[in-house]
Amino acid sequence: VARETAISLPADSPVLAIFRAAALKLNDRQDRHERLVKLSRDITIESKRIIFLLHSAITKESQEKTLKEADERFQKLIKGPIRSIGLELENSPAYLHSRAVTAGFQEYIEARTLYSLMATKQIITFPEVVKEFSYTIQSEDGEERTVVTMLPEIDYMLGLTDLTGELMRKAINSISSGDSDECFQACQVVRDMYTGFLGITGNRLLGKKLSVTRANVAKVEMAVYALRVRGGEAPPTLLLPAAPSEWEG
Amino acid sequence: VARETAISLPADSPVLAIFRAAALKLNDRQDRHERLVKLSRDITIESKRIIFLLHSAITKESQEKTLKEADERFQKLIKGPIRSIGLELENSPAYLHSRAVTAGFQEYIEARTLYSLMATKQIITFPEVVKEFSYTIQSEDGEERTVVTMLPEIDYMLGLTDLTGELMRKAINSISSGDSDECFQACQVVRDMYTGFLGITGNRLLGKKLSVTRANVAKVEMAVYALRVRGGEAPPTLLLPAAPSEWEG
Amino acid sequence: MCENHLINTIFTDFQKSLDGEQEIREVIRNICKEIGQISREVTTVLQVIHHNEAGIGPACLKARESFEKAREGYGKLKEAIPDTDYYKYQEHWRNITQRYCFLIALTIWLEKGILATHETVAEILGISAEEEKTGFHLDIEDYLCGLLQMCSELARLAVNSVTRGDYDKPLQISKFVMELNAGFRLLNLKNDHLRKRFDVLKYDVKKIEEVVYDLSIRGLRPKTDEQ
Amino acid sequence: MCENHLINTIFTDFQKSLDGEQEIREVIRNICKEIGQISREVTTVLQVIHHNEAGIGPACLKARESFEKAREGYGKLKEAIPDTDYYKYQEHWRNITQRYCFLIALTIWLEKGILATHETVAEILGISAEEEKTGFHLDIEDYLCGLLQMCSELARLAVNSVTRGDYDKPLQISKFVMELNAGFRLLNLKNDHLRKRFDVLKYDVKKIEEVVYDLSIRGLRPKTDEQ
Amino acid sequence: MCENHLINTIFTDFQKSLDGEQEIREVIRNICKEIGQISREVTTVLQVIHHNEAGIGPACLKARESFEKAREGYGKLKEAIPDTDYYKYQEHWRNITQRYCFLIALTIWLEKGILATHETVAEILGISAEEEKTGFHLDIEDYLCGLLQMCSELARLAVNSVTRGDYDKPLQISKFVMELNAGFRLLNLKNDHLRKRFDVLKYDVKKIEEVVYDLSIRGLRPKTDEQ
Amino acid sequence: MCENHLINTIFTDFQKSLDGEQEIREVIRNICKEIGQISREVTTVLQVIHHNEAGIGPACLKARESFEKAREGYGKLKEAIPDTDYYKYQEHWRNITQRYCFLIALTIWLEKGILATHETVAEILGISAEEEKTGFHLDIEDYLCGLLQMCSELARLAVNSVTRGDYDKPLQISKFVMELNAGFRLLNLKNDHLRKRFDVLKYDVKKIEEVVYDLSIRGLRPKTDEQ
Amino acid sequence: MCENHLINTIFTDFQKSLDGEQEIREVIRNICKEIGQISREVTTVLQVIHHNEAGIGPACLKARESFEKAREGYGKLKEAIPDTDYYKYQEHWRNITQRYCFLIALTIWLEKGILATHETVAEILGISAEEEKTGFHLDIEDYLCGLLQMCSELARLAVNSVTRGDYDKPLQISKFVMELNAGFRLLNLKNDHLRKRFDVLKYDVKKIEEVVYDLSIRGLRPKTDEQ
Amino acid sequence: MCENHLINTIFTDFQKSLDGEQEIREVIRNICKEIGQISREVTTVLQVIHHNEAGIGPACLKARESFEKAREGYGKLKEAIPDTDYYKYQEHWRNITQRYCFLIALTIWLEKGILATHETVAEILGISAEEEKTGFHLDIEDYLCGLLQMCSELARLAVNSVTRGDYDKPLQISKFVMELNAGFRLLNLKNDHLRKRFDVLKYDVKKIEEVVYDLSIRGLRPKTDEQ
Ligand SMILES: [Mn+2]
Ligand SMILES: [Mn+2]
Repeated sequence: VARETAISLPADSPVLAIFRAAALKLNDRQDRHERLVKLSRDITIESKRIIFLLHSAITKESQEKTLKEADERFQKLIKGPIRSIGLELENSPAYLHSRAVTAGFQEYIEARTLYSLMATKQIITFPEVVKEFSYTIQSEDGEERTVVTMLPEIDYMLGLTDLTGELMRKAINSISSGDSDECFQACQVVRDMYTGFLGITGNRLLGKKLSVTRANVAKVEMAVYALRVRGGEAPPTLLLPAAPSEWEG
Repeated sequence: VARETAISLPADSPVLAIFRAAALKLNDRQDRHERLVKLSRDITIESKRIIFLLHSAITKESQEKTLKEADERFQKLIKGPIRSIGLELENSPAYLHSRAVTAGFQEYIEARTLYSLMATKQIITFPEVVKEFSYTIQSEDGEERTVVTMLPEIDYMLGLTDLTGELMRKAINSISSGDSDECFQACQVVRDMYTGFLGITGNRLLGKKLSVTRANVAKVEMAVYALRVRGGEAPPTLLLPAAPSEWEG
Repeated sequence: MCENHLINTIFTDFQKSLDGEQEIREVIRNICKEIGQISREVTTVLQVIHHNEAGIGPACLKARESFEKAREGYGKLKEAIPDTDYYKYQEHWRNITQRYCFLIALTIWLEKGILATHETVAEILGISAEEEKTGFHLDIEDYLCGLLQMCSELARLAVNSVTRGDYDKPLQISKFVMELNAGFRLLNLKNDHLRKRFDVLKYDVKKIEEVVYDLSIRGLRPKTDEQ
Repeated sequence: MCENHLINTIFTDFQKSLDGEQEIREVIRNICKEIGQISREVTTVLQVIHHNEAGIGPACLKARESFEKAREGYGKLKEAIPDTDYYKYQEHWRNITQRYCFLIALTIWLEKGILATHETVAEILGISAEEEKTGFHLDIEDYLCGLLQMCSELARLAVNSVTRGDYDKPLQISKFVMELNAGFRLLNLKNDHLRKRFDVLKYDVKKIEEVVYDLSIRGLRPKTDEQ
Repeated sequence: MCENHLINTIFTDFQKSLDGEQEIREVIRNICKEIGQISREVTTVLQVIHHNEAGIGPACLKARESFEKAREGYGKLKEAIPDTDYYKYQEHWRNITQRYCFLIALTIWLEKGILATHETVAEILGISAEEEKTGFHLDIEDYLCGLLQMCSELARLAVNSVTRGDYDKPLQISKFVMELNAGFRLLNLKNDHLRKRFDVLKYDVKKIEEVVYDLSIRGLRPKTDEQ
Repeated sequence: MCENHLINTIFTDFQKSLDGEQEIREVIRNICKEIGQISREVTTVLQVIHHNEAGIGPACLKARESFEKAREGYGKLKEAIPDTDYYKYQEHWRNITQRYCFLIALTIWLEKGILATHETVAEILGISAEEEKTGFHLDIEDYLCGLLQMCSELARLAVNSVTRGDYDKPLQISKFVMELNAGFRLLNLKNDHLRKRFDVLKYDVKKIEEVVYDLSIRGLRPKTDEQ
Repeated sequence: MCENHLINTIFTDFQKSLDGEQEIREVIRNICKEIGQISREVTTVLQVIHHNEAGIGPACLKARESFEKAREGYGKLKEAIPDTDYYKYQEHWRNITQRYCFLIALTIWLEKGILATHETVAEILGISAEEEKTGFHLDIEDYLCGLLQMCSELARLAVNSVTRGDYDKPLQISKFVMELNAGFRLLNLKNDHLRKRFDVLKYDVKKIEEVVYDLSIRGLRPKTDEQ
Repeated sequence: MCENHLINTIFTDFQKSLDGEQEIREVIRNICKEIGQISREVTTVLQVIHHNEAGIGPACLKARESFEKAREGYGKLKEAIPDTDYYKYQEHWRNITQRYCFLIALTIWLEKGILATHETVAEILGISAEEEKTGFHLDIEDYLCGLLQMCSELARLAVNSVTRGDYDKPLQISKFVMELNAGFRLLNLKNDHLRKRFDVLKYDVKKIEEVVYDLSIRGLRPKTDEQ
């Protein structure tokens, strides 16, 4: 019967029409998903590089230069791939494809918040980031419309958990470059964020990352501890040449 | 000391020069890797679609049309992303990036061998596929050179293991469309491939897939068994209208 | 509790939105429990088709009544979920919705012998068939999954019809499922749930073909107008 | 054994190439065993630097002799591996090569107080420093990993030098490692082995700084020309 | 050894309770070994039903004897476990108890063609069917799991009966399992294990329906009064 | 819907018991959500001890208030659960209870520098410390797990106290944790979870010893009466 | 290099024993590679039984020749391994030996339709069936695992025999596997691997029963003397 | 129950050997429980070395007494296990034996400041140090693992000695562990577990070097004859 049915199926069969329509929709989805994955990868790799850039500065002067460069590169991301994501999803439900873009968003947030801490000593908030993701688009017919790239709040928070790792690195780096103030500050921010995460309930993903955050807190606390133990031994007034024998006991 | 050292580092420090050179190399690698991953994804998705296309034909006529379309789409892949991979790796060791492209190659082989079995009743061999991956490139200065996209043999074999799954699907489909010959043929090919895989030693990846292949053999054998058991009950001469009572016992 | 005010704000704001989400999920869960219960009842009601020809008509009627009730549930669901968040919460109702697609498509086939379109099913559930940027709708993948479930049930029905002495239905089923099979072959499926479900279709088709074959060799196959 | 000739050929051909690969791996494994043993000897020889200042010179000489022998091993490796397949088999010698980079860079620093370049290390091992389409070479990542291992060893040396009463070396080490640290910060690293190794560098730097600090507050820090 | 008296007490007390628990577990394990062995014997005895019609009666008798022995084991178990701790140790006997429910229900069906109730099974094992009063009881989930195992065995029996030329039993089995199936469909299952087991029932039902189909289409189906 | 009356009864009865269990679980889940939330607040409140000496007293007061609220929650829990079913539902509150043991023991140590006994903790939570009488109790394993969590927190506190310039607290912590460590060494642990947690204690002890060492070697260690 | 003589001796002695063990393992690995290769050839040769009746006899002959070669390999293995160290190295040949048990048992069944005993298989491999006397022996667990693998292959053969139009063989297989099944049911298995393998047997049995059923219901079952 | 006599024999024989093995394991488990308990006691006794110099001597005496008792346990173990089966059951006592090697080596170092040889440790446990003759022996790997555990404990002791004001012991420990370290560096380790343990040694060495450094830079290092 099968073959007969197949042969007898008219090209304009309503059943086939239904499936042809479905095929179009499914293909659209897949194609869109692929394009979004690629955009997300672009964002990820560039964000990672910005993070390295932000760690590379040792002196105050080089830091200013670095911050300027980082800012320019963020702007390129915002006007480039992040904008493309917004356009791609202008007529499609954003959450349908959130898995395609989450990695890129998270890494972006990690870089962006690290930058904001270095530039302004404050963590840029979720609404502030969202504001940066809003675009005015000029249509071909000259009309303007607003397109927003939707950033899920959970991606922002997941990016923040990774930030604690970068802050830990920054803190330890700053010890060895002798900048103990920066180290203490970073330590307190990491602690505060850990306290914040401790209070959060109802999200599995964040729960998983809590132990990593705890490890980062421990590392940064050990770093400031070392700073303090050294300092404890040597009150400033004693920072004079002295024979080791005087330090006994 | 650290800060002093940093400040005192001259811009033309030989140490920094070494690292600047290293940074360039590492970035090149990463960028290339990203481009290759994207090409690989393109190949994967299109190959999957070609496989679906190859399953879609029910009648002999539609099959011919389908094969023609599949062939055209393979040519597009060969002239498009696969060629781009070759160019991308023209001056770089291919195996360095083999992990970036293996998924695409495997899926391509799965599609390509399925096609060759349908079109020529033969599996296209590794050397034949390799031959298709050779390009003559015209430089800007008019000179011609040959570029080859290197396909690891293991990717070819891994593609083949997945082929058994598609053949199993094909076999079961062909039963229900009443084409028992095709089903028997597919069964024997799957069996022969299973026998082939059984004899292979010394590769972990293939070993892992052996149990999947075994499952595919079992499914296809159950299908031809069903065909036979039905046939056994009804010798052709008895294919006449008859009351059910005559079939008792 | 933490002295850095800004960080404090970030976390309390996030907790608020988590709490909001949690609440929505609670609401969804309750509605889903309700419409899930209804779907289970319909499933049980429709079991009769395997043993009792005469029961089919009444069963369809009962099913239709239940769909009305489900429609109300979907109405509540539609209200409970922010317009942009359909896919954020989809997992909650995905299985249930697939089952409704199955049940509705089966009922309609039993009633009229035709395929319920995506639009028809959506309409019965009182929701949109279109996927737009925002809004509650009937996802096309769920619709297709429902059709595949229906095919399995029809394969079983073909077997049981013969047991009941009804040699007619298997042929109708065969024709219908083969059309669907041809349709599904037009799709490009990823390696996901739908794909796995689709792989089962082959076996359903095979089973139905075997039943038709069994009828043919015994001359029990009714003459139809087409042949 | 299988009657389909073509399929038979496909598999026997593949088995042949697998066997060939297996043979190459066996050869590689044997060479690696040998150069691995040598590298372990050098490591042991160089341990003396932590306890005995006078032993450093002779240890470097001994190390140099061993590098000669290793160079022969790398020569055999280069021959054994088809030109295109460097990265196919890289895992076999990766760790060992990183260790050689570490040992060579350490020896050269001990001898002359300078950084051994990628080219220098490659030359001592008798292989190319350039990654081209084909050919055996010293991978840049392995070179960098070796440098990071050296930094850890130098941090340990800074500690042990003080124990030995040598207050000079920690400052040299500090200056050298800080330069390397500044260099590494120029790199964009993926989340891989090199990145993890790099994260350790911070702690090495910190340790060295602590030693220098300890010397400073006790006035044990020798005056250098620069200051 | 620890000088703080308070801490000492806390920990030695805890060690005592640990030791006590360990002992109970040892006792349970020994009893379970024993009744597990008996259950295995019954399973083997009942295998005969698939190949030998005449052996069914004697097999049931033997099974009944073994149930007596199992009852003694359950008596010991009941004694060994404090009333409040049923759920603490449940995992030890859960699988075995499910198997007994299966074996008892199968035996009773073979003997009389009826369903063994929860109470009946509990009584045969000499334990309570109610949770409330005493701690030790026959968990209803275990009882239902046993019924599902029985359905699988009956599906197999339907197949083997036909092989033996007994075309009657498949119809009895069909009727019985369909009723159970309808019962299970009334449940709104959350429970993981029971749910999975229930999903298997669908396959058993399908298998049985196909056996009945095979008999029907070949006119081998015995006339029953109902039809 | 199922025509067999007996089967109908069995399954509707079971559904009732399922529903009952489901209800209890729902109640438990809600209470646990509530006391879990409180425990999280206490955890957050107590974070202040790591960077602000002056905040410790007030934090303990706040914690005490929260324990009062938790006690109410445990009261409800105790009521909700039948005496025989403690171990059936234990998983729901296990983690939370361990955390309370940790928080209470930490608070009491901060307040008075002594170990909170099993009875004290149980009393604060308003439940029995004995298993025997009533079903609901404070499992001793949970209590011990809480103590181990406290040791980790104290190790962290030892580090941070030094950072704050408090060289006294590390010595108190050292003495206290060493005593607990000696206690734990008396145990012959089988239990997986507790065992793993105990292995962590070794690291905590080592960390604390190193802090005390750092103070000793730098002459920062306050003179105590004992020495 | 290490100046302490005693320590030097300890470690160089140990290195010698490590090297010795390494050598033995190398020898074992080489022998296993060889007999593994032979076993794979036999496996491939015996695949013919599934699609070519006429090929069975010659395949058995070829297999027998290969067993001779394997016997030599096992002879070398026996020599290479000290009597006390069988279990130290067992993992190396365990899988291969199980496969030989499978292949030998299958060959003997194909040749004569009987079960190859533990002794027979051991004899063909030229090793002892007893553990006691000499260290090297055919572990009974490996033998049983081989039998279970054979049952799976026979289930497959039952299916393929029918495809080839041979309705006789499934009945032989059925009788043989049912007997083995009864044997396995006598065991009280603790062992994980054997247990899991045994669970597969249930599926094999079911499959074979269904093949016999398919033949029976269609009147394709040959008349045997017994029936 | 199984009618085929041959098969019956095979399986009942196997069940016997299974039971025999089970019994041996039970015996081993009981002995291991006992000697495990003793080893735990010794561990606790020796903890005193970290806090109380004067307690070291008495602790060693107590430890010696316990080793006598352990020796009896090992005597029973030796008897329980057939000569050929040492490696079959090794996993049962492996961890415990490593711990004894640790404890014995630590005790001897505390008593006399020398390394306990493989033979000495074996003798104290009353077993052979040689594998060849009798099956049961002290595996050299276990001995080495024990030494590595001792090194970790000594690193901890170095830290705690300083805290106690004993600036002598760290230097002794340093000398001893450095020698052992040099010994371990002679090894070409393949073995996974030993390798991992050896990697820990590097950290222990570093820790000890840092303690000596801390003493040196503060002029707290006692003058020794060698320097
Ligand atoms: Mn990061
Ligand atoms: Mn595929």
